[in-house]
Amino acid sequence: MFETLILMLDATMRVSAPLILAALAGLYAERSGIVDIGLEGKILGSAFAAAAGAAVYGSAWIGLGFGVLASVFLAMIHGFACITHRGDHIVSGVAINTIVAGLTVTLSMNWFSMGGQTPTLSGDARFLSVTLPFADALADVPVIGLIYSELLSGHNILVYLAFLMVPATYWAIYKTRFGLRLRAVGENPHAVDTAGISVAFVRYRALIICGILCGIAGAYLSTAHNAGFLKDMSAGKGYMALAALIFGKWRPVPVLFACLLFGFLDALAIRMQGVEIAGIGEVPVQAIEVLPYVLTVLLLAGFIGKAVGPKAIGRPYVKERA
Amino acid sequence: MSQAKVPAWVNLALIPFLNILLAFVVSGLVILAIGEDPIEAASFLIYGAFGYNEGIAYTLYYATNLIFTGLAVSVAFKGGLFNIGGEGQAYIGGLGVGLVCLSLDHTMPLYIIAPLAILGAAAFGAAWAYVPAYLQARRGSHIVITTIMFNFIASSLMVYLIVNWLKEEGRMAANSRTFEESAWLPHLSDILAPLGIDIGYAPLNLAFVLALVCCVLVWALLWHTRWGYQLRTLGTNPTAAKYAGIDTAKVTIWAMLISGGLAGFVGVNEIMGANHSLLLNFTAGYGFAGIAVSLMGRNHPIGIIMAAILFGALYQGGSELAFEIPTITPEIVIVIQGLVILFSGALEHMFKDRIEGFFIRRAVA
Amino acid sequence: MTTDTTPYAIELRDISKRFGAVQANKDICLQVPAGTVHGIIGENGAGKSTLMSIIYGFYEADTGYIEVDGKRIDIHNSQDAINAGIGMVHQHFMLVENFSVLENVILGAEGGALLKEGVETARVELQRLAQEYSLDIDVDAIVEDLPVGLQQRVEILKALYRGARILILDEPTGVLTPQEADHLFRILDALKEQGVTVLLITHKLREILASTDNVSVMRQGQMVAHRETAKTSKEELAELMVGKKVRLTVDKDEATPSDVFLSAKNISQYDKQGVKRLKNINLELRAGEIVGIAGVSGNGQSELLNVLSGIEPMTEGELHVAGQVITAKAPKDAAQMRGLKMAHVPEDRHKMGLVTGFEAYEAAVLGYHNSSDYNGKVLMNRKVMIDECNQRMADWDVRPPNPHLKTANFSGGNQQKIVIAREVEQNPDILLIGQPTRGVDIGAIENIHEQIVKLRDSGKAILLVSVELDEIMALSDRIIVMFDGAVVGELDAKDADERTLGLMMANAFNKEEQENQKGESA
Amino acid sequence: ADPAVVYDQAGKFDKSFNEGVYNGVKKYTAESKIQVREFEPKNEAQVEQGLRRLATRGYSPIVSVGFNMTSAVEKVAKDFPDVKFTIIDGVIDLPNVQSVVFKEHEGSFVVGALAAMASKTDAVGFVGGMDIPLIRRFGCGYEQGAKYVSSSATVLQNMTGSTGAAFNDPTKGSELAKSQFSQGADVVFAAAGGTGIGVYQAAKDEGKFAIGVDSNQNHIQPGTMLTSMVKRVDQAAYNTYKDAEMGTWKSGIVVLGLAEGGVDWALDDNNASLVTAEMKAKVEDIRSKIISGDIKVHDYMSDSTCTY
Ligand SMILES: Nc1ncnc2c1ncn2[C@@H]1O[C@H](COP(=O)(O)OP(=O)(O)OP(=O)(O)O)[C@@H](O)[C@H]1O
Ligand SMILES: Nc1ncnc2c1ncn2[C@@H]1O[C@H](COP(=O)(O)OP(=O)(O)OP(=O)(O)O)[C@@H](O)[C@H]1O
Ligand SMILES: [Mg+2]
Ligand SMILES: [Mg+2]
Repeated sequence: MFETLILMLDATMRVSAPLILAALAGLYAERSGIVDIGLEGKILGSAFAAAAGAAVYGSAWIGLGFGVLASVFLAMIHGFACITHRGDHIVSGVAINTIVAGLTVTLSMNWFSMGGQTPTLSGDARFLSVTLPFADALADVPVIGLIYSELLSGHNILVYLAFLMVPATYWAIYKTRFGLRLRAVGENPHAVDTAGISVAFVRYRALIICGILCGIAGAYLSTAHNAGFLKDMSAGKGYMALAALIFGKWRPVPVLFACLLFGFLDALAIRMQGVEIAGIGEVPVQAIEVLPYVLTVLLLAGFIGKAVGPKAIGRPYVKERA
Repeated sequence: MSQAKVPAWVNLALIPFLNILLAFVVSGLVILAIGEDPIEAASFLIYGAFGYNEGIAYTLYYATNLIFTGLAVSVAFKGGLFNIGGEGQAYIGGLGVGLVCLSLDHTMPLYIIAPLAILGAAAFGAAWAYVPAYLQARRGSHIVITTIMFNFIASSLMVYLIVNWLKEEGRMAANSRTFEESAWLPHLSDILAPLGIDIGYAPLNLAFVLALVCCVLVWALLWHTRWGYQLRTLGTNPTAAKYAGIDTAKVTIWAMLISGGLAGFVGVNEIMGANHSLLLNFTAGYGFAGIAVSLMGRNHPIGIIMAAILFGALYQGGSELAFEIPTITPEIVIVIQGLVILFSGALEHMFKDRIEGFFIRRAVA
Repeated sequence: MTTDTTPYAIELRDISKRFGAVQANKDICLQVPAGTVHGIIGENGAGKSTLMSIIYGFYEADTGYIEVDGKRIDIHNSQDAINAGIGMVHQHFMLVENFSVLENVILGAEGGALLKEGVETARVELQRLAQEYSLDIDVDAIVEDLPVGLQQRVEILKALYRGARILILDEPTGVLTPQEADHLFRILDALKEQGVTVLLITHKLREILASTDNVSVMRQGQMVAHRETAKTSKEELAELMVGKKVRLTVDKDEATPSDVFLSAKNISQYDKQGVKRLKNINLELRAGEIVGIAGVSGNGQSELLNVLSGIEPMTEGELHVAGQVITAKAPKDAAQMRGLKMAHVPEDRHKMGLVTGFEAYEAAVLGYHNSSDYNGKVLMNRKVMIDECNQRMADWDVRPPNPHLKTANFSGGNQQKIVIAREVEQNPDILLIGQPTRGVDIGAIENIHEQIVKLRDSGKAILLVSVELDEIMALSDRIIVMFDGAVVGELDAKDADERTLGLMMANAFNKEEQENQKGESA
Repeated sequence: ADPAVVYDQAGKFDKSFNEGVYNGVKKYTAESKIQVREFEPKNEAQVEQGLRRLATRGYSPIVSVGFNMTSAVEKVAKDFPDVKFTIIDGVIDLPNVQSVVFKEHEGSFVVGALAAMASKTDAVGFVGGMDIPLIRRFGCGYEQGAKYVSSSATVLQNMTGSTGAAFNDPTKGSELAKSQFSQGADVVFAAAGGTGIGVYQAAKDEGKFAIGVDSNQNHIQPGTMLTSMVKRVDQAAYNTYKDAEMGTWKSGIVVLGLAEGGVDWALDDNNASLVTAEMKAKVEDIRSKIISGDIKVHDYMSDSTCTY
């Protein structure tokens, strides 16, 4: 039983890593006042760029670089629309998601002629799992050994990076000058502007960080968790990340737990397949699949506590009415 | 101030035109980037969409779905609600149609089934919009997120229902049995053939007429009824709506019910008109495309019809194009759609400010 | 005045600024000697805030330039202004509400990439400033928990912390009681002694006369006059502002109140956060009288209007109107209240009274859109609506008289006329009217005041909310003062004077009596 | 008339089922120098439209790949009685349609037996694609084979999903495989189209064995691919074109099993080192017993159960 739990938690880590990265990405954007439902598109775009880069250059790191570049580029489009041209954040996000969904397939068909996939990556073109020191040696120690060698060890570097980003984000948001300005700009951009700080610049920087994190999330999907790009492979992760962000009330640590919860439900869904539960019988897989979505709706309905976002979120910053 | 001095045609024609133009130019660049000739591609596309009767009929068939979802988005939008849930509402609307057809096709004639199926589509689509609407109206949940969630939930629910309950015994593919012909919405080919118009096998059907009727009804509803007045007040100034004694929660909920019902009509076209069986994923992104249609159509039924035909043409011409030039995939249509949303939605101020500024300066000077 | 050899602390040269079609500032020149307090007055919309925001770098001027201490400087953004020693306290505070005072002060002047060091130095510096200018404040308090007076203090501290030598205050006393305002002016005096130059915008001519050295007048985007304060008068300034002689009083006869049209019993209201916004309000409104509600804005006046008009439900209490009893359990919405012949001119016409995207004829039926006058069986009757709108525009002299013009494109005063006409023409028994002349020029003010008095004389009951004490005193027959959501005093208009009202508005009047009341209720 | 092919939505490069057909197409083109018109629909609606377009333009024979196309082919074939259609994995009773089906249970039995022989844990796994009778037929045959070799063997079975997407979801495939490994399985057979890629990857990453499907997939992860259950869809496509060219194309149902060479297991350089001579001999023995009828493999689709 304990072992099963550990293995499920292990799967939870794998599955929630991209969620964590994307949710933190969203945290930077939304704390700065930019609604970002384009997380999905950025993940997908990066997944494609990373896989393509890795396939062509045979290096996962180069792939990651391409992924991040693609994602930052998309974030800049979002910024151009929402910051520079005061566009509607949601419309811009929907546009980016739509464009990327079509463009990734179009380009990969054209570049690789593999039905919208990229070639299967292997060797250096993929991020492989890292065995932590002494993992094998400790494997037989009861409890701790299992936790260390099975749960903590044996993930790829991007998973560790994802988890590391949580304290890093906490620090950046609450302990640095940039963080103070970021939070302020999401609450009251006028205050920031009159304090002599460029609202647009803060927001653009927030979006760049958002792009970088989404880029890593996408690269993780195609070059670490999987071995290549597939059409629509982000499969709603961007939206789930957004839900986790709201769930975690725009704060890094609660966001982490929300992502872990969603990841766990995912792992659970796989485990629960075909399992009979006493008294209920076989639970349809779909019922478990929809759990995160239903949970999110319940949360939004205020049953789990009101989630109040940054005050200025979603509103274009307008100084002069033309 | 600004609108007063800017001629109407600038906002209604010039700016939308420039936005689309830009979307097409960028799409052309994408086609160029994958090594094909954008001009040649455009000519295949236009020929495929408008070059022959069957092509036109296919275009209108796709446009039918887009009119429904475009109207759905715009009714909600007029009330200040961004309904991204058209996809799920259409999907569940199709369930309503499917259930009516499956349960009545053996016993009832078309003229009974058709109205019931239309009602079923509206009722199911509306029901699916109801929960997000209720949560928005009464508990302040953000409708964008809830409708997205409901799209996912709809998709899982439909898989569960079709696979476990509605799938025909022994059939591999996940769809219901084919309906009896009494539950087939007549194709326009049957109606047009006696007039000497041959539209081939295009599944253009009476749902197209329903779509046009919906346009008229929505137009009257929004601009000529009390309810429309209330909806528009709510959409432009919610505080004023409360001041005016408008029950904003009720208007919000009704707006979403109507929106969901309209989206549900996609099911009439697809399930009863084209496929004659209930199947997975028949919505194929029409719900999302409706956003582009409604943005481009400026949330007005006339605009929506034109935008829907444009997008229908992209679907039809795009599939023709993909057939003729296999390196260009039908996904290019999705790219164009996204670009239209970007340029005429998110970047609407890019041209607008400059052009209006130009006209204002001219007027002031 | 300073001689030509000493440069001015700040000098503006031909500043112009246009927002779309609105010329907010036109060829403005201004010279402010160092170490003086310089007043700027002008009607609403005259362009005062715009001008100050240009000095502070919030807007960039279309043409013209600025000199500080005799040197021409380019101000493209607020940082440039701050570097030039300019600080500004905005008309609408620029504070991050859920930040602490300290965080607000250091924002933009953090003193390093990490917050830690900056916070410590700021703490020390703030202590010094607080002592020097008696600006005491708990630096760890969250701003939204502070009363407006203290929030303003945070704004001043922000400017001083950045070493401002030129301090701009845009209508700083609008939210203060007369007593709080006095404190502010003492602070300004202290600053002036330290050599700080102050630019003060206010609508209150009394304040100008009391505390400035020079005063400049703006009208319709232009600087129309400069005066030495010692050599001018209230009357002259008022005339300069409006461009014509102004009657500062309203003619009206003694009121003859009769039947009670509206009575509120113990009304309380909690907002969404659970904060009690209205506290046990009792009031009566009789036919043929105007009851004025005085108070610093934000003390429950808006909530009271909203509750009485049915926009927001009350949480406790009873309301008797037209023989009906309205309670929290049996609420009536705004439409139902209209049905009881109650009309409401809201405080904020843009936010509430109008739908700026609608054409005028549509906006002219807002709230009455369900009336059978405007509706057929299914569809609305546009022709009726347009004809009626045409008629009213003629009667009320709305310019331009075009029912198809978008509401947004009328000027403030004309928008206000559309709203007031709509409500008054319904011939209500009760009229709730909030800030009737906010943003309206003097000519229109006279007209609106006349209409209100006329309505009273025809036996209607009127509840007037205004932050302009002058307006309250001029129009009301009876004055009720609100503080912190409660009614803290009531007096006959004849007995009212500015000092008494001011003390009441700060809840400083009859403290002892208050204590007694608290003792009883406990 | 020119020949054509319509792949299913997984696309012709799924490294599995569609790619098998594509190999047959390539072989035919290479031999006959006749180009085959290819079409890859993107959604349900385009299948029928694409078939019609091909038929209207006179292409024949038209090979349609996958059970998903059954209803579309049926409709179009009715409207174009002169065009020859071949459907793979589906059955349509029309005079101008040839239906090619395979005895997947036989091939699966063989690889199931091999899996049980290779397993050290006496537990093997099966990852199916979409949960349909056809895929259950694979699973059932596999289970019988494993149990034939070791009656105590545990056979874990999972399906990826209930929609067409289940054939193209490597992420889930990989998670399912990992889940089975953690439950003790050390050989996993994926009958899941593109989803299999994730399964093979997971096996590679964890040092376990995987078994491919449809095409010979041994080359995908050499060293950990125990074998592949090949289903000669390439042959089916090739034969259709060849027969049509020769005029010997016939409508009706063609059933291909072990005996006909329609299904088999794959042994090549990539997995030679994994299969000992002993294992090979035993597998060959089982294979011939099935062909001779000594071993009767239960077909799930005959009664929708896996009782044998
Ligand atoms: N950001 C803006 N965009 C467009 N127009 C503006 C903007 N700010 C001010 N205006 C317009 O410029 C004019 C001057 O406004 P401003 O706020 O400077 O007036 P003010 O003298 O400060 O008035 P008040 O006494 O009401 O504060 C007004 O007509 C106003 O509508
Ligand atoms: N929010 C707004 N949106 C668009 N235009 C506006 C807005 N506010 C003001 N305007 C425009 O700015 C112009 C000046 O408005 P403002 O309210 O300052 O007028 P005003 O000069 O004070 O006139 P009045 O004497 O009638 O009050 C108006 O003509 C109006 O069209
Ligand atoms: Mg001002
Ligand atoms: Mg004005």
